[in-house]
Amino acid sequence: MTNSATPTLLIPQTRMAELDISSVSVSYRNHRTGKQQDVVTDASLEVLERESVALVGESGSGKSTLARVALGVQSIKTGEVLIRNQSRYATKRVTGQDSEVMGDVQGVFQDAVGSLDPRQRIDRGLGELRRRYPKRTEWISDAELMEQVELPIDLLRRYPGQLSGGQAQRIAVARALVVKPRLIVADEPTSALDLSAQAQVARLLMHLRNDHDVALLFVSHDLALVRQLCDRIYVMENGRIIESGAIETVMTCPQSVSTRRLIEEGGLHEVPGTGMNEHARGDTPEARV
Amino acid sequence: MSSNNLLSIQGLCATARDVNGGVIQILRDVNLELEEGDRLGIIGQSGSGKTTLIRAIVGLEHPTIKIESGTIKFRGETMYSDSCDRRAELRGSTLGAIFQSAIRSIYPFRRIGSQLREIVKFHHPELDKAQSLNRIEQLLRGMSLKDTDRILRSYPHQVSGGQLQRVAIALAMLADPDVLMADECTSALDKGTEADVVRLLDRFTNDGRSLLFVTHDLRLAGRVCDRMLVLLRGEVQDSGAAAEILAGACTEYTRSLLEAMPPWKPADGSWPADSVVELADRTRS
Amino acid sequence: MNPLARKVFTRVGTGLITVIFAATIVFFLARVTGDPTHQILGENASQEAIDQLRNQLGLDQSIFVQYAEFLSKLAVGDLGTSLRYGIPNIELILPRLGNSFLLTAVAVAGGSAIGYILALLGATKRGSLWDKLSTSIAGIAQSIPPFWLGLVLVYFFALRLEWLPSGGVGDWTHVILPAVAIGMIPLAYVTRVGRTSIVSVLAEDYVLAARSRGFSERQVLLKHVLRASAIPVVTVIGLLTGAILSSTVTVEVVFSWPGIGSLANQAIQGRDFTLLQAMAIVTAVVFVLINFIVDLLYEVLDPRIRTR
Amino acid sequence: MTIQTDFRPDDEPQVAEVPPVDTRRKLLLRKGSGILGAAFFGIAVLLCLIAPWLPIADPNLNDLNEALRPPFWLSGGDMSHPLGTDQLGRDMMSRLLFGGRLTLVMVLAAVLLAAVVGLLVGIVAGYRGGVIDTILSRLTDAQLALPFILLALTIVLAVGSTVQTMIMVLALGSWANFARIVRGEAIGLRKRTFVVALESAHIGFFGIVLRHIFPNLLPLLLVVAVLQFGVMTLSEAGLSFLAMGVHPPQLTWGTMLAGGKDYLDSAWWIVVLPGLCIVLATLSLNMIADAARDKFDPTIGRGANK
Repeated sequence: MTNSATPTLLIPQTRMAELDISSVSVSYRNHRTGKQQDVVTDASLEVLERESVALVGESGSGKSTLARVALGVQSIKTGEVLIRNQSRYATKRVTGQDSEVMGDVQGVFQDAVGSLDPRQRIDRGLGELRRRYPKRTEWISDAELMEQVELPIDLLRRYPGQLSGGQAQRIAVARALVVKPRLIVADEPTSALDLSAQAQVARLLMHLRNDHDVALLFVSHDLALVRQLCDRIYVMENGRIIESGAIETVMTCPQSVSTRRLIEEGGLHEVPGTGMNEHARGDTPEARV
Repeated sequence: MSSNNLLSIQGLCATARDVNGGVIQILRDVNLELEEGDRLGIIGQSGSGKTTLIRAIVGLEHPTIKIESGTIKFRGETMYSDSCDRRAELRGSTLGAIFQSAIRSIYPFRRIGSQLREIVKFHHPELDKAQSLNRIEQLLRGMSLKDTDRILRSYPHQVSGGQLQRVAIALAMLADPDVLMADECTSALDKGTEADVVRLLDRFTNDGRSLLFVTHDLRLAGRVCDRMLVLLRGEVQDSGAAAEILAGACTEYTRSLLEAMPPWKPADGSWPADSVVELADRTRS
Repeated sequence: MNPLARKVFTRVGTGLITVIFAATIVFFLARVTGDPTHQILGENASQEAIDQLRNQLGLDQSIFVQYAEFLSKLAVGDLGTSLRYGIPNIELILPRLGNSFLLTAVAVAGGSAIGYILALLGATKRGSLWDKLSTSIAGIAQSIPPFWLGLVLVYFFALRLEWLPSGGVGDWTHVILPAVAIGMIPLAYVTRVGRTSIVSVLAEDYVLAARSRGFSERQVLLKHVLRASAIPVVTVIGLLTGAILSSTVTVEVVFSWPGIGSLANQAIQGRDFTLLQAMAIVTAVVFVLINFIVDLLYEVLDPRIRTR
Repeated sequence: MTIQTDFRPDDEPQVAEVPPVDTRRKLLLRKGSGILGAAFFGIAVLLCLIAPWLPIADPNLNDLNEALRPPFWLSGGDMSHPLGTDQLGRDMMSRLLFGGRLTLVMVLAAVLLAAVVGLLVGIVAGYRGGVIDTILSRLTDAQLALPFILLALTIVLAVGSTVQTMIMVLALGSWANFARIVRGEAIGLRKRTFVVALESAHIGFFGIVLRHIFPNLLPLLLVVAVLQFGVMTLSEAGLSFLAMGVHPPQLTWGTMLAGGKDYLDSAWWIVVLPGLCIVLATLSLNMIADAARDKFDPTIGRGANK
């Protein structure tokens, strides 16, 4: 997939918003000081039909929290989240009421193996989703699903612990796909994988975007991959969205200093000041034993 | 016995068990000679066995690793062979070591100053308190460590990673070892401090002492060392003068390291070429 | 609020909640028994006498009034009057506490010390016969009812061998057997937890580094391992307080040791439940205090908690 | 997090995580001792359960002529009472089997009760969090803070020592242990990615708790239950020793022990034998729990994957 798809610069106004996050703030209580601390401040973000949108930022910038908001597993302090123009919630964690849009948004996570229940066989997990969404999941059989994510069918009978990271992530994508979502929120889906698995998962996401009419909210700090995959980009820093726009525009002439730095450094840096980097954590098998 | 031959390793082989109970070779027939005043770089990527090598020299290899064969001699005396193991005698004032996770190598429950003084007292019992403090402060300042008073009074968790890394270097240097083994000792430091530490190591070796400098960074090794040993999967790929190796007189693997690009490619080749380069860069930085 | 004040405040608060909870359980349990007046006056007492006593004890009021009164008395340290002895419970309990404390302190100190030595043996000689021996001792010690061990010890050392007294107080020989019986619990747990803790400390990088700096194995153990591995051991002793107090009660009965255990036994024999209630509250207070001390010990042992 | 940590330039096999050779042997040893414990406990339970159908004497049959007979291997003992008799001439072996029967049944019921209560409290507190968690945790801590025996004595003195009361009292002394451990584990599970993934897929509260949280808690719960079984056996003995156990003709190992303590000098077996039964039962349970913990503990002896 060496041909980088030319992004659509003009967004047609007729497309509906799959996800519309407006002025959302999220705060955590700091247990040490007992004070409320904003991790996301007044963030607005929109993902249109069949659109791929990137959300990038340093670690700790709040991008994963915003992804959790999109997935409906994070309570918010202020703001509004709309799924296909239906209110998902105002300030509470999602409840069972908005059945129409339920299942429209599915997630894929960084920790691939960890995102699957270790004590549930893969096929049973899919079965659970099918029972939860009987109508939505009719469209594809398990076997076809495995074909879609390019995995052998016999993996269905395995437990998550028996999968490699790349296989587990493709299973996670399959679990998202089976309910025929309109939007997949992928929170750093490739960053914990080794290089060849990264390529496979990236290709799979690309395939979803092109062939399944699924919109994608791609959270990452990997700007190279983002450039391949996405039409538009939002940049976060310290809980705020500091820049957004068409991907090529932002990549070629970033407006803010932080974005420029992200692009220059490849967007990959440890949080400074912790004094730990990969070597201090041990990078040889000897150190890991 | 040659008078200036300090450390000599012959045919060192080590194995470990993998998760399935199989045996993996960690070191394959490694030979190494170190002379007085020598600065030898040991270069290798993750899993090359470089850490195992220097830990094995002082007999502190990880319990899962087993030395199969080989001899280790120090000043001509056999310290390790199939029949004897006296490596424990080398530790401290003969062979000082800074291990990879320098930051975690400092005891968390005592003040830094008291740990440093303990080392001075242990290896130089003749020094009084003022003298030993003086020595410690001199050494720390040589690594551009400011605010030494505060650091000496602090517990390890109260100072930054870069500062701790330098304390760890000081802990090894205070014993005045004949050979200093440093495993990735500059990895938590910024470029400026790295230069200070390199200068300090330089001065250290000027008075006839030797250095075993372990790193994954070929260029850094080029700045510090006279000779180099390049390891790949426990096997010596190249060994010789640093200048020659850096000039390109080496195996293809080392050349690929020199060209700032490890010799691997994604399995299916589908990855966009430019991002592969980018990833490769990052993994090394 | 500054962090220290906050810490003290939370601790005192948690302690108070625990004590009040204990007192509440105990209060309502006592009311389940029904009417204690029959116990005191016997079956043939006249209705008049019963009414008089009920009034005297406040039993004719509603349960909430009684509860409020109970708590307000508790707040000023009034734990009620013994049904059997007619004197304030607190005067019965306090003199006994000292005796129990002595016995328990000897048992915990001795048991922990021996347990820690066993742990060191096991951890430094992993897989050896010593290791198996110390693990087995811990396993067995954990499975023995302390009072039964007390009886067996009496049989051997007092009745058969006649080396040690079978009970009562006197010189230090009287402490040995009951202390051994109680000490088995700290011994068992300190051995187990200590071994795990020492093994994990021995795998730390700072131990490796200390060895590389030339320290001998003995020096490494004394300077680094001992202190670093003590923290989980202190934790487990804190958690065991309840179990140790419980075993003290039964063991004291075996050895007629004049502590709270024997007092509890007397209270049971005399069906003196106000005394038993008061004892439950007092032991809850003791428990809170011990855990307070354990917390302080943490701070001494681990500078990372003390300073930030 | 960045990708460096997991990145491996050359496809080297990963070195084994923990087990050095000696630990490995130790694991095997533990497993062996677990099987031994299970076998012993199984046989003991079986014997106790079939006791009414075994050709043994009535455990409550007095025969003062036969009182204080020693076990068969001592002089004066014979095979008519293989393990001797007590102060009233009752057959010790029969009493041990029948006593064990009630002890085990009572403790099992108490463990089940405590486990159910602890599981409910722990899951609700840990998985729901918030104010409910604060209240339930305080309650759990306070319960753990009370020295069990005085609480138990107060209750038994108040309501009398029937089998039902004993079960309630033992469960009361134990549920908080379950609750504390389950809560900790549930908090850990709630943060795990797979639970977040399930929440985002709108599998409801009960679905997640029943199909995901509970199965993941089960191994731990079993280990705690086995350990608590041992602890309760000891507690029951302690209560009985203080004359707060079940009343005759019902008997447990604890009440046998309590009844014999005055005959220690003349007939040690009345005290020692039931105590030995308690020790062996508890020991075998602890052996089972240790072996199970090694098997389920993710930090040691992990499977071949990952």
